[in-house]
Amino acid sequence: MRMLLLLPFAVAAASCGTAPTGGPGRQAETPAEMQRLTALLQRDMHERGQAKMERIEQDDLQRLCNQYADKPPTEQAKRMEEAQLKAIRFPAGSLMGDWKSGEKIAQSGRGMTWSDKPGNSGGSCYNCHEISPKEEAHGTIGPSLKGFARVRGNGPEIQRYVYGKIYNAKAYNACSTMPRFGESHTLSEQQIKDLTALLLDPASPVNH
Amino acid sequence: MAGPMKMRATSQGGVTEIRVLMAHPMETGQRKDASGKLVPMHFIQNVTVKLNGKTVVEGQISQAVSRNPVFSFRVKGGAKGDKVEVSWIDNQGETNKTEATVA
Amino acid sequence: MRALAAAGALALAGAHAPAFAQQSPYADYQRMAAESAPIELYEAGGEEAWKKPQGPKQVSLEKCDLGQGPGVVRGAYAGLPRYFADADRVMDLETRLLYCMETLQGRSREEATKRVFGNADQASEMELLSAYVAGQSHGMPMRPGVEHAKEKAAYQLGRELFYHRAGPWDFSCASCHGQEGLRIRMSELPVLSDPKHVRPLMATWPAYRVSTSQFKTLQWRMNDCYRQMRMPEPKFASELPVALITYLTVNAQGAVYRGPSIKR
Amino acid sequence: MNVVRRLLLQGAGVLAAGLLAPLSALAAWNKEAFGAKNAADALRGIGASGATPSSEVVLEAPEIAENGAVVPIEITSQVPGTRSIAVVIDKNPFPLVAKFDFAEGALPFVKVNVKMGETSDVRAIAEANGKHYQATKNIKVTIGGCGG
Repeated sequence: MRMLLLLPFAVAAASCGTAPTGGPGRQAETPAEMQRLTALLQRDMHERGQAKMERIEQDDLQRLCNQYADKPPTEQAKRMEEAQLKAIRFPAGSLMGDWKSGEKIAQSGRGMTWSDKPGNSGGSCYNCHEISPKEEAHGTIGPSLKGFARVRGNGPEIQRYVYGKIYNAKAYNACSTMPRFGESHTLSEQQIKDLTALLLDPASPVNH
Repeated sequence: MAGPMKMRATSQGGVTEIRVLMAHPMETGQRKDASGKLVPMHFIQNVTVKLNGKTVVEGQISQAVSRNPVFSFRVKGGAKGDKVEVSWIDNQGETNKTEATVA
Repeated sequence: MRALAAAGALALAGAHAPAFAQQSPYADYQRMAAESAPIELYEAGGEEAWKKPQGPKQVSLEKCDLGQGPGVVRGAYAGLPRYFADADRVMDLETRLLYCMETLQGRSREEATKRVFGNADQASEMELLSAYVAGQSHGMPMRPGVEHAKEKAAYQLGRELFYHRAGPWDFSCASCHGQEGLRIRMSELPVLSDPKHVRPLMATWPAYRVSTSQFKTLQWRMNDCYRQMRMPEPKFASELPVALITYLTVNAQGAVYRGPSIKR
Repeated sequence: MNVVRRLLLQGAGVLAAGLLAPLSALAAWNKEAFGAKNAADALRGIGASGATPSSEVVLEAPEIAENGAVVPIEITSQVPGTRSIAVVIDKNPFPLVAKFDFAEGALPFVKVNVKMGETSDVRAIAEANGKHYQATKNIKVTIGGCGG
């Protein structure tokens, strides 16, 4: 059904190479450009399901990261991280939940999209991280978390760090790729505790 | 819902390769629709390939063949201009068939 | 026209196969799945839709100018997106098809866009038309418009949008598609600013998605990335998806179009 | 969207099966074998219990599938006198997926896309002169993409 007639084109195409290629990569957005892009998104999108139009609006952190192409000056990054850290609501008492529930939350890539019902979100953790050695189909966008507690232990300080990092990764690295799962109301306090246990509980397969 | 078929039969080096596409949902009976209702089993059960009117392949298949099935078969000989016919029957009694000329 | 084909069956099957990076654990899978995808069903449906009189004017799309002159389908997809003087804007295939539905067939935008994306039971008219028109550029080098000021502006806008972080998860397109050698789950992530990655990709859309058994268009794909970015939905045929598609296609220019093909 | 509806409906009229040439008794749908819920019963159902492993049955398939909804497989039998080829996927809820009978003139070859619920052994079983020969390949079904 396909025609061999087209082969000459294929040969011709092998020797291309004018015009812009990959483009200059990421550039900083000036405040004016940022405003223009936000206005364009406002004009050219519509809300659907739980994905409301206010999701287009930039917060201070997004503005900073867009303005500096994810590499803000150290001082500003530090101030931003402090502000984000201050907004984390750490629960009282133990931060360790149930690692088995944590594994389910880590597996689920659902939640927060226009095709998901509100609530009941997963953490999409395996999309980016190696976690339990039993799950081979893991992403590599984030670092491997295999054996996480083996080197770090599971004391109160590391619990607080893991809980805080999941709640708001930007408190530790202003322009991190990782979403702010607590701050964005994606995951509940209990869900973040369960994920903390997945990484830190000695019984979790992560630490086997 | 079941639908059209597409087929091509190409002869090369004394072998005719028959590639046939069938629009068919191949429902397993385990899928739920948007309203949460189970979609009834609906799948092709029998596929018959004929060369110049003579049956050369008879296939029985289950709901585990992928949606919109694509099959390739090979027959010996088959000169340009020969007629290939492929037909199917599903578990709900629907049928379809298509013909092609060997190229 | 297709009847002219005299190639061997193997060559024919291979025609749909995308060239994937060999290091991908899915390379064999993708090659074999591409060879056995039911794409001709959609192309045939699209040809029928193209020739069917519709709308208040009861005419077909056969006089639609996709950039190579009224009615020229062969090679048209490989020249898109591009600037169209009659509409005074840059258009991708879907936007141009909608323009022809409105202007030639006299259909309202509302009616013509009521169901642009179909489902597994029933493909949409736009999906079928995309399959047909794209298939008619098979084997041709992709040459989107890069000269006109509005083409340059669309490219620039697409690039800016590509890197713009927003939404509850602070994502941009580049969060997943900006760095070499990364995977999401087991799937390799193509770097969409890099011609080496984006060429094989753009050369194979629109595509049959094996995971849902549906034929999908590029505007659908842009929308699905925004969905995964937890953002609202882009409006069909608006400047937003057209700019992104322009950015990606220009990055891929020179690639030989080998679609429609398959995707996960 | 009439076009589409028509496209999807055309030619798919519900005809009495008798309007098409009747299938031979051999190829009538084997309800018992297709209804079997484990590989052993499925094999018994097609009379292929105790098939001999054979390198003359060639099963080409990807080692790892990006999605279980479409797994392409290709089977060629080089066993002289091959009359049929069957496909059994051990871990599917109903393991018997297909059986193709070849008459004089057909080559013992078939290519088909199958669904797999999970990682499993896939068997290709060729029948020749009343004996069964088998090739087995493990195909891994994984999760690709962002999920959801």
